[in-house]
Amino acid sequence: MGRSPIDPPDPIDHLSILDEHGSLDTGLEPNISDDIHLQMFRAMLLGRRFDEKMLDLQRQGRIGTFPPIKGQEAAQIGSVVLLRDSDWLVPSFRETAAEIMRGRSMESVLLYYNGFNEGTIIPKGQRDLPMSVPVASQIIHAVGLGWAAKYRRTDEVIMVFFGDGATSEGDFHEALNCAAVYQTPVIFVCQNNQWAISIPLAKQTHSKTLVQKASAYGMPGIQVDGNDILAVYAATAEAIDRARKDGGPTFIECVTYRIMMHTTSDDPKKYRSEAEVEHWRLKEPLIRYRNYLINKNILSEPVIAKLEEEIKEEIRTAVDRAEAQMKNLGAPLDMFDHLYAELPPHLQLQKEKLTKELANSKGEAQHG
Amino acid sequence: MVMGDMEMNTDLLIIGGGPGGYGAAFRAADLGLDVILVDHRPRLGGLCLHAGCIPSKTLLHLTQLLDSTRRAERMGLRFAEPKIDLVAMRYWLRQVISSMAGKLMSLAKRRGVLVIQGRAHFSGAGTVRLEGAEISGIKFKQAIIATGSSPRPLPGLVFSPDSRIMDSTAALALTEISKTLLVVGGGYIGLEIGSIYAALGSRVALMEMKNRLLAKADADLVGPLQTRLVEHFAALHLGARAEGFTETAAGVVVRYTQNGKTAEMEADRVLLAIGRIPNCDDLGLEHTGVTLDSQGFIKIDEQQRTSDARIFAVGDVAGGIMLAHKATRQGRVAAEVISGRKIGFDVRAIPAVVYTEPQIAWCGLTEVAARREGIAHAVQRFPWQDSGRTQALGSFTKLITNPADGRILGIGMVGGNTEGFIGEAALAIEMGALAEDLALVLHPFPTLAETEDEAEGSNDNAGHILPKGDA
Amino acid sequence: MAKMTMVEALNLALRQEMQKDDTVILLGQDIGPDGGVFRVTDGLFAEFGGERVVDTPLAESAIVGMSIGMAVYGLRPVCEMQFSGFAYQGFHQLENHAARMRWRSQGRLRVPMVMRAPYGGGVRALEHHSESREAYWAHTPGLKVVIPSGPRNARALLISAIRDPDPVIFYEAKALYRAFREEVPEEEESLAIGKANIVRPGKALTMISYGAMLRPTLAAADELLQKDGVEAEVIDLLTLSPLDSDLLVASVKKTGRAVIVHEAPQSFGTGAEIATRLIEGAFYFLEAPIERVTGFDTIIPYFSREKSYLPGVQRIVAAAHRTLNSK
Amino acid sequence: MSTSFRLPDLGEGVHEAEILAIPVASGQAIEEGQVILEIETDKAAVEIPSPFTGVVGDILVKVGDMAIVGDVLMTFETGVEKTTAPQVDTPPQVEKMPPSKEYGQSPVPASPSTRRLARELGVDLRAVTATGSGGIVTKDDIEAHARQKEQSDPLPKIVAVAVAAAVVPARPPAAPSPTGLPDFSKWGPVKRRPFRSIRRATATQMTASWAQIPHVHCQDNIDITGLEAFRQKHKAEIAAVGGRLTMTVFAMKAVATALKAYPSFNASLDLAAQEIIVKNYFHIGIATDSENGLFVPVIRDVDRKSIKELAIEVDGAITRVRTGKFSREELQGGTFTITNAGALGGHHFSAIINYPEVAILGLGQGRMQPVVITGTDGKHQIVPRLIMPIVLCFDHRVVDGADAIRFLHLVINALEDPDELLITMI
Repeated sequence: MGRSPIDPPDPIDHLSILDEHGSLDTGLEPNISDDIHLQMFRAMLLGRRFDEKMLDLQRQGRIGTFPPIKGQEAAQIGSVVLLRDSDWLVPSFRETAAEIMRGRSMESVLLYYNGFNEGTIIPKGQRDLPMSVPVASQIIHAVGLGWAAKYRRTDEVIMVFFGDGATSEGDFHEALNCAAVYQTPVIFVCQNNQWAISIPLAKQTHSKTLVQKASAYGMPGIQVDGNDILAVYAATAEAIDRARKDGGPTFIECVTYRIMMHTTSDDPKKYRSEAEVEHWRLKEPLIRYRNYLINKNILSEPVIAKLEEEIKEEIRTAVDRAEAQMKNLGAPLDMFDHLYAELPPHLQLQKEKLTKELANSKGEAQHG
Repeated sequence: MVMGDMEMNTDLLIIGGGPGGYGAAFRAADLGLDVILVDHRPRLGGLCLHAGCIPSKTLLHLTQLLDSTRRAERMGLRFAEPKIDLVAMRYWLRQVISSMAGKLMSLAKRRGVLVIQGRAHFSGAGTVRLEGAEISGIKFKQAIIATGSSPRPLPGLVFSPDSRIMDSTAALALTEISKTLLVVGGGYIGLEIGSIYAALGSRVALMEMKNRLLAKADADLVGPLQTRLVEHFAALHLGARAEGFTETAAGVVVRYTQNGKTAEMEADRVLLAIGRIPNCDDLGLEHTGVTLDSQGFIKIDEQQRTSDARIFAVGDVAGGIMLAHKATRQGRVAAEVISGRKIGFDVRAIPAVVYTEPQIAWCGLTEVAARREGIAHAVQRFPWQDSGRTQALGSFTKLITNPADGRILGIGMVGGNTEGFIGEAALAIEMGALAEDLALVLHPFPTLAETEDEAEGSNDNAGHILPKGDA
Repeated sequence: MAKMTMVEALNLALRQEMQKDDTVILLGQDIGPDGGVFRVTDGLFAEFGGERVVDTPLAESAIVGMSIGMAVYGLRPVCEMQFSGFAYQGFHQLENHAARMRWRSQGRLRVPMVMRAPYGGGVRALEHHSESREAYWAHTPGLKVVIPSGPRNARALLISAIRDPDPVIFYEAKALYRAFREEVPEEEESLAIGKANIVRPGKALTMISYGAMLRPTLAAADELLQKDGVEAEVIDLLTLSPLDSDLLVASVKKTGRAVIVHEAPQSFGTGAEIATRLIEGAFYFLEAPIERVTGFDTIIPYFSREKSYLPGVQRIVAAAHRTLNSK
Repeated sequence: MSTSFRLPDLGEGVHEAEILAIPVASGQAIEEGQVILEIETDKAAVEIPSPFTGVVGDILVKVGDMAIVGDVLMTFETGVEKTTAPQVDTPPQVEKMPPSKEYGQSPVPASPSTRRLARELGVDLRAVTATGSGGIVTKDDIEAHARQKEQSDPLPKIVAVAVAAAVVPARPPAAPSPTGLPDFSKWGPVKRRPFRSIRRATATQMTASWAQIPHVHCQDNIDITGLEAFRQKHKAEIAAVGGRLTMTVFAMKAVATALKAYPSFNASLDLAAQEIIVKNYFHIGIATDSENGLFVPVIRDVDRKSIKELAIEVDGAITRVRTGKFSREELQGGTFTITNAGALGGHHFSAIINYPEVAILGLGQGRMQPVVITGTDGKHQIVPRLIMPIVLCFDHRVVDGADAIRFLHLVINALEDPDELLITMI
């Protein structure tokens, strides 16, 4: 009888190691080898440059609509870098940098945004799911994968990405709940970039933080400065370590910012102020990391310049190869492939119909 | 089931899992019908197995053992006074019952007979509603009612498990062997259970409305048993009618009238065994064409058909002699009729055995019936004294024959182990044997069977037995 | 051979597949110790444990979504929707992912999962428990839809569904769960998905049905034979998608008349698709308009009115007479 | 000794009867042979004589009841037990068996397996002659008895089947069948009569006939001016000896002749055996209308009887039918049927074959009609003649049209010219 406070859930931390002014909490600074640092920096830089290139291509009409990632490189690379080949990545649709680091080719990205199914092929041996457009729907797949990995007694972990908007979807909650109930080895990485198209976080949720939602499911969670790659790395390392030891799932809220538009067909000026964007530009992750590495003598201006050149070249060749590839792709009849293991009779008929149609109207039905 | 009513369909629905019910079910399944059997007990066997013949016969086996050891004493073979461990006894009883029930269930499974626990009530043409089952109802093409019978209560008296006034079921649970027990009813149930309690140490008194015991059996067969019970039981009150019971803390006070006078007597416990009533009250028969006879038993024809073409009835619920083996046969007959065979219940010698000490057994025509139905008959009695192994005083075999040709119509016997060869008697009658045939069958010596030879040997020609004065 | 209800037969299929193949995992609500609300998974928890018979939180989307993840990983999940009326909360997972994973990944990722769901009326259930919405699934490219009509084919089809490399929606008619028993062989028996079955050959007209409606359809065929001496051919679809058009067309080419029976609403339903296939394949053989005997295009009423909603023998016979009499 | 009397099997697939009258009362003393019941079966109304001398015990039926063969109708207290007639040929119906142990009687000695066989073959143990030692009935006895019952079956199987099959479901319906008929009483008062007994039997018979026989009708006309004159001339003398000289009588003779010439018209088709049964006797049935319905009394050996004999016999048969005082046997064994609508004024009509016969001849009313006659000089002239329409309906499975025409012409020629009739008449 009576009324008494119940034990509050475990306290939730906010983690920041390297801030936008370059000040570093050496006590928390993770111990990362130079190679890994170079790897991460390269990946971030590539992510950034490729994003910029795609915007150009889109503006030149050489690819279709795409969602830029600019500003979120740290939140993606800092976490993905810790995955093993045997682990799984379940991306949403704004994790190009992360995907590329996992092994997705830039060509594949270009093909996808040019409307080619080939753009969602997962290379053999890569244990990732293709990017997923219906918001939050992919989160639960990670739980299924995690359940299976656990059932098979492996130490594999599954890392799933989603945005702040996704936290309002039922699937987000069902997924976190199930993951906690079954203690599956899943790392929920929330890219809180403050905006879901035109809806600011304040309108998305009345919660003070997104990470606190984890507590509701009895799951450890941590909020990190998503533009601080060291913080992201540290938090992820901790979570992955726990997961591999059968310690269950973790929710990581990466506080970051969508510097660009939602997709190339969106005009943010309609709903957010330039001031806000400017404010966040100052916090953007790449410069911060660059300076940190220079301070640590892991990088130097000439090295960076050389890196820029390499990457530029890589991207150019990728674009050339993709565009060359596209010329020989897109035979319409391919749409019938891979729907079922075996093509059922009615589809066989429909395929034949289209074949005839194509024969009669040369090229007309061709892609382009 | 959380949602919805699950209804099943079947060729044959059988209500009741006793010897009649499973007899029918197994036969029907063997003949290729789809069979569902519904019973309120979780496992097959019915009252007979779970609270009737089987437990009583099992216990009677014990009491006979006791009895023999006591008689052995007189023959110079002494045993220590036996200790009675009720708990162990109940446990053993449960073992016996449960292993038999287990066998029945596996037989059912092997035959694809679906046994559903629940209570069935007819709800319309060809349908029953189920109570206490996950299936809510069953649609049937044909149904067999085999719900059996229950002990007849006195007006205004309901049996309750913790009451000191017991029915046979309660009595066989052996809750306690009370110092004194009053058995009301001189039928075979009262006599058998009375004997069990007597053997286990109760002082048993018996009260019977009529002036004799076992009204269905011939009086002369009952004679020796009655003499025996006089020594065995504390008291026999014949022609005494129980009027009312008052339960006290200590026991039960019974008010009764005997030759006009009302009196009272007290007993620690009372066993009420004044006959049995058919279990058809809550079957929902009003939704069927089934009709009942004056005593409330279901009316059937020789194919076990009730007045509702779809519905058959077998065993106690259909009246007649209430015996397990009869019910089983009727069940098989019903099953065969339903699967289109031209047969009927055609048994001339239903063997009945009263497992008291001495035992009484008879089959075929009794003198009582012969007289009632005006059937010409001759009777011969053959005492057992001169057959070496029997000690039971006044034991004898009787033959009821057709005076015209000496054909055997009925055989009755009282003595030890009559159950052992009443079967032979039944065979003789069913085969239409002449008394002479029976006499000419050679029986090994020394067995009780020899008395039957004597039954014949003592007269030259079976064809000319004249009815005895007493016939 | 043992006599089984459809529930027992489905249970047998699951048990035997689980014994054979440790990638087969069951998940759903109350399927563990409770054995499922219809007892289809009875005893499986005891035999295989909570790791393979997984009780889930009340989250249909999660049940389907997790199944997708498991399937991608290489397991063969068989998930149970407690009632098909609740499956819509998992709809987008099937539509957006299960049905497309193979296609999106160009064959690299496969989703060999089964979604079992009790459907249909006739058992006096409360609202949301009697719908027959198989058309939703049959309309979705990438899914297969299987609906058995009795214990024996239910067992054989479930086995095929579990082994199928693609996602299969397995609809189970509640009305059939315990309606009758059938001999089901202990030894393995499977039926090809995508093949319909002529359960009763005839020349005068073709009656096409599936699931719970097969029995009234057969009863109607009996009545036609007894009262009118008409021999109707009765076809049990068994698989709705992919539809066995060839068998249907061949039959109607022979009979020239067709009656399609299902309990789902009429418009844009299975019947509409079948009728079209018949017109495409047997137009010049048709002697009469194709008849559809279906549920009405209303919400299926609460069970007091259910009987008049569901197609019954008389309604089917009447339709047959219409096709037979139209010149 | 008490004995019960059961409804005997009246043969021809009859298995039930309506109780018309019970001329005796419980407790009444009766003589063997005295009429104790009047019943009406599907075939006929029959009086049942008592097989016992004794006192009537319980009467278990009341007028209007439908009794099933084997039902106990009444019991008797008799001096000595009778083991005679009715029970002897009373095999118990399978649907409903008599109690195995007759009141006051010891059971017939037979082993259980033998008794089971008896039931399977529907044999009453009491009817069987026992050959076993000490009077035990053996399986052989049962089989022997069953075989002999088999042979004494009155009609070819197929009919028994047809009738039985049709009769069983035809049990008078209590309420109107749910489907089918409208509620006629909506439009005016109606009365429901039980559809059974002779009406139902007729229906059954006609349905069986119409359903199974492909009927063909040949119509024609006969100029009976001469024959009519002949009939008028001899009418009185026949009447004097108690006969009625009708067209039917002449037709019978003509038909008998034709049947001799074309025996396949005097046949029955046994589908079960895939045989045509040609009869070497000529029993002709005369369709007779009566208050109780349509009956067909059979005149035996028409070929061997003179016109006079026939005129007397036919008249007798018809009167018996109309007064309901005829025996079942009189209705059996016909090989061909003649129906004469003329007496009632019927002209052209067609008839349904009296199954299992293969043909029926219908006579219409003779009427004066203008007829064109071509004289020897080739001149035509119209003269009034008495013309009788005639129709031959036959079973096309057994006979063909050509034969039918020939058959018909034989009949026509015989009837158009009495002399011809005399000559051809055997």
